[in-house]
Amino acid sequence: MPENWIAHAPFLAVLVSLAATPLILLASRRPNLREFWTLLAAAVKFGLVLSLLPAVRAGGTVEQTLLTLAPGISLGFRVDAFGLYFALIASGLWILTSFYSIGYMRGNSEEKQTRYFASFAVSLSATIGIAFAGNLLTFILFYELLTLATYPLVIHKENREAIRAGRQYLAFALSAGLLLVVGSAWIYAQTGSLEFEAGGMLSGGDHPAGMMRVVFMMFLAGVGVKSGIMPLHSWLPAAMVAPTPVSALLHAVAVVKSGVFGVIRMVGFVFGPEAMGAYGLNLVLAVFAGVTVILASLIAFQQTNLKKRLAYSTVAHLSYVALGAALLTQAGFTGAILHISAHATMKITLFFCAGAIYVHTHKSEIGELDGIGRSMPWTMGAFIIGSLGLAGLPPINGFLSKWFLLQGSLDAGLLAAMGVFLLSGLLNAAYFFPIIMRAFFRPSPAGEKPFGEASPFMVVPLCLTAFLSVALFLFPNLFVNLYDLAGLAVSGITGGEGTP
Amino acid sequence: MNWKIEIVLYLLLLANALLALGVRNLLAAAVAATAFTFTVALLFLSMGAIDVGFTEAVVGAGIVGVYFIAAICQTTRKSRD
Amino acid sequence: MTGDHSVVLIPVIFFTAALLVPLCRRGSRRWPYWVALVSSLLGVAASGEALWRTLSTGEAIHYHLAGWRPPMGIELIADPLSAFFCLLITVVTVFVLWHGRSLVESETPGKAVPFYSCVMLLLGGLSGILLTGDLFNLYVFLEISSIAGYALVAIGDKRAPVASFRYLILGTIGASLYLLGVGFLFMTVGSLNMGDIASVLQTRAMSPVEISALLLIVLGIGVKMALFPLHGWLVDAYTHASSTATSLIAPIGTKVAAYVLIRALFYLFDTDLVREGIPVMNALAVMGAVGMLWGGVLAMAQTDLKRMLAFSSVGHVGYIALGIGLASPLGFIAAVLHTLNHSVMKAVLFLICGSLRQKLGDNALDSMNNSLRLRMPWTMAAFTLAAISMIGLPPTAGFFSKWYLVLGSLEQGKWHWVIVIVLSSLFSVVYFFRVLERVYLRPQEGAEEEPAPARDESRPSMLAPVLILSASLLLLGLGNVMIVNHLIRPMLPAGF
Amino acid sequence: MVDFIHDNYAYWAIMLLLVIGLYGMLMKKNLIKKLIGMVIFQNSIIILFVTAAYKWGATVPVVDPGRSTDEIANYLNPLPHTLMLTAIVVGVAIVGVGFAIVISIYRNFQTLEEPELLERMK
Repeated sequence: MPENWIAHAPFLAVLVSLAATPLILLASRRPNLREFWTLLAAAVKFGLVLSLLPAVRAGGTVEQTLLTLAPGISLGFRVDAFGLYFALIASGLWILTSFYSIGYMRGNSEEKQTRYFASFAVSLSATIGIAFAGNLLTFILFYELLTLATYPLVIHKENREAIRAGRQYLAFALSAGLLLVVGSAWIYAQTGSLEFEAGGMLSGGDHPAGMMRVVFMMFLAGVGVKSGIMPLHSWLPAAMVAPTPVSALLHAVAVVKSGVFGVIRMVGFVFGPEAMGAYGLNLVLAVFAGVTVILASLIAFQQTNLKKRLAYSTVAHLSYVALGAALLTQAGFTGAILHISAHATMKITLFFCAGAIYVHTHKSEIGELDGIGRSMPWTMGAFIIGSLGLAGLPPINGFLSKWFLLQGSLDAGLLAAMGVFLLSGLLNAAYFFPIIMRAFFRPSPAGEKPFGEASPFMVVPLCLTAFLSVALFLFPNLFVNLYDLAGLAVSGITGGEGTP
Repeated sequence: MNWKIEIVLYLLLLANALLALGVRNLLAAAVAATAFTFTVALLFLSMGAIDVGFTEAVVGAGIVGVYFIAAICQTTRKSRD
Repeated sequence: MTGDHSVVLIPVIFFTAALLVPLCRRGSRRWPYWVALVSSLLGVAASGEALWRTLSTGEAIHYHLAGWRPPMGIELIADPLSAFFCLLITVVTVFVLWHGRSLVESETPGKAVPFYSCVMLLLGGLSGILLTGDLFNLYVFLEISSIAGYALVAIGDKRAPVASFRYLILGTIGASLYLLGVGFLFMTVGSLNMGDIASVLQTRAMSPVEISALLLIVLGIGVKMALFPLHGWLVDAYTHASSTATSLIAPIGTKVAAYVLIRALFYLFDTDLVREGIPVMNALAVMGAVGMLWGGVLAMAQTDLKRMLAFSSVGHVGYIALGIGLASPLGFIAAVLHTLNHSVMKAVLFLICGSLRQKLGDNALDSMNNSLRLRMPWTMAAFTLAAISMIGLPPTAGFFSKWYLVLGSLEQGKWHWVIVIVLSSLFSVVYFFRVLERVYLRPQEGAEEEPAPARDESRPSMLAPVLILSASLLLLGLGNVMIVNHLIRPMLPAGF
Repeated sequence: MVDFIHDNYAYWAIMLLLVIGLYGMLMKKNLIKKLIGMVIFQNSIIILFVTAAYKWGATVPVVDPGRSTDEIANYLNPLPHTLMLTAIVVGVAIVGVGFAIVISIYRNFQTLEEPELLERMK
């Protein structure tokens, strides 16, 4: 029965990569089998997520309750447009990342590959869980699982630096998780429910203003760690010591995107635009996010290590999403949600490129990249697409989201936000342009022979993501109707008409 | 039965207790402690708790006294305080 | 037929076994072990049956010893609370004994007979405390279990007798204070039967004598429970006792004292009066909160795994005290649930201490490095799971007792307790990840020259109980609603 | 004045004994002295119970042909007495365990003084 399948699909989608984990662990001595399991799980997961699309596009939700977690709160999934949107991005890019990791890990003959693939699978499980979570407690459960699952990825290299970064990551993320728990407990004590509600579960009620602000700060800190909002971002560049596919995963797919996903869940579904505006909470969020955008872009400008520069650029772009949500307008939300996917495809492209360069040539400093574009034209071509998109130029999907964000700030009358977006766009161009210049217009260092492209396992995924970035601009509804889903999600949050 | 006797017994108890804790020779302390428990037994008798008094005399004073002596023989007789 | 007697059977089984163990020494070297194990299994069956019966009928089972009716005779009562605790301690004992079969012989050679005898005596005493309906009888059982406990601690390493002596002094003070409190109550109420006293105390205001009785009882039991300023005996005792003794005493000893506290504060005295008239509940909460922080801070400073876990026990006793101190249904649920969860978690952790001690020779954190993850992958996985549960991440058991505790504090608007809970959780993150980092990441010294260590897992009889208990942490977490609704809610005293 | 002493002297004395016992257990450095303190402490609690059961003018709880058995005030309450029998035995058992431990400490460290013990344990 197809209906039955769909009713169980959310749980199965979460379960499939968890179930793959023991298989991956058992196959530790046989790399081919192990990677077969990874890819199979990725494909099955994407298929399951996809199977939910028709029901959700029709404007419905798919709900599934597994068991009761605490009195009045169940371990339950509720797939709405926004959750499905995020799940589609995450599971779709997992397939590409898996292919790429295989090339990267083998090319670099990394150790502990089994642990890497296993944690990777668990992380994806947790990400889909976060996307589909129907209430705050389920959300927190997967949020903490994600923290634990990504810890082995952050400390993958096991040197002193990596361990320090891991410690910092754990300290931040677990404290944030605790704050989330406390905040949710307060909400539960106030409203007696933790179910997410489009438009906000706290809106409409009469709550003490001071308490609302404190709890909002708790939530902000809670989701702020994973989404790298400024005073809490420092683990992110530090986690750069992780191998590159991990960076791609951390920065484009799983961890940080679950962070900004959490920000929008918080703004749109927990507090609600109405209450946010009434208590002035959106301004708090806007200030934090705006400052992060500018400062992170400036810091990115000063980095000489390619991956570090990309990391700070990520910090800035995550706050685009938060700032967009803080605008509380329809266009603002649309821009924020679209930027999740836009940044995902673009930034994953850039990290794939950085990784391919590193594996192939062992170059990680920007100063070493002279003339590399002639040896690796495909890789660097993809890099150009990614960086132009991040700067917000057409015809790349970054332009689309930025357009909505700008329109949203106009609607909200927040010219400061508009200024932030424009300034950051310029800074983006300024810190990516020198890299492209070096790669294509500087001569190669004397005595270096052209070394050609990296392994196809790496080049094909990165070209695909670059292609996706362009394609999603030209046809935003391509393949999986991301644009429609975003519209549906926004109309749920603001209660208005979806597609602007 | 006579409260004057009881007061005397109580005073004796206090004196024995202080003595047992005060002397440096552990054997002397043991003797004082045994005397203490024996006084307790007398006190019980005077309060009409004959059964308790006899048990205290036999078990409390007797066996505990033996314990003390045995332990001190196995270890040392000197104490710093 | 056994139905009527299952209540009295539980302590009787254990006391009989305590006598049988020395007697059957002549049979075979293994006999004492099997006698102990079989009697614990019988204890599990009897307490399980009692629990099931009292839950299904909804009434407490009263058993009048020798047919004398209270208040003259002594009665044993199995209500959901006491039967549940009975089941808990017997189940934990079964797992600990299962794990300890070879460990007891290897760690304390030649002392297996007194060891198992003491274990049985301890269990008899503890189950007596849980089941009795008489305050003085409770004192006697308290002392019996304490004597067994002192002896068990003393059968340890070279320093164990010193730790045990300190435990003895403080434990005796605690028990004596309790007895003093009982004496005061007896002087004014004229009865020792709990139901009798409760029916008197809950109908009228308390006199100063009764208030001092209450304080003495709380103080005395506080010592046994290792409540914050009274915890001095616990750490050394846990550190120096043998691995099996620690993994037995740590999960169940302090919990039974917590039970006495719950029994006294919620059933014996008038809860409203205790909460508002005299700030006993608040004082308990404060002691619990300070203990949570203190235990956490000191646990972070330890260099020995067992000692670290002992300090963490001080902290977790604080959680239970805080739950009791909230004096609300949610607080009560949190306290009882945390008792259950913490018993299982601490059992796993201390059992793993034992397994490690067998392989490494000690529990020093310095001797742990990443070769362990290759040598004992399963044991370490269980350790990780238990640590995550101790920290309190969902969906493990530890999260949910904290969740109820946070809800309970918020319900009364007591934000300061929430802050304390958050801080103490952060402390536990620090001290557990310190260990996990060593186990998984710290390279072995001179590892380059040596070949990778081979798989050297502890034997199945030691691995299986650890794995089962740690897996049950997930089940306890996911099934917490069922436990709360079907087990703990029936325990709530009538006034709630 | 006499009345006051008359009514309360027992409790005052018992309180003093309790304090002395506690002092011995906690403050004395010698382990055997600690045990002596324990004996004093336990015994004073037992005295308290027996005192609480004592009534002026009553006799031992054995039927006396010369007194009416209907009048409760004629006889002492025997319940605390029986309880104290148990308490005495329990107390002695604990002291016995204490001595066993003390002897094994002495075998391990050749001292009974707490400061030296802590020194030698390091």
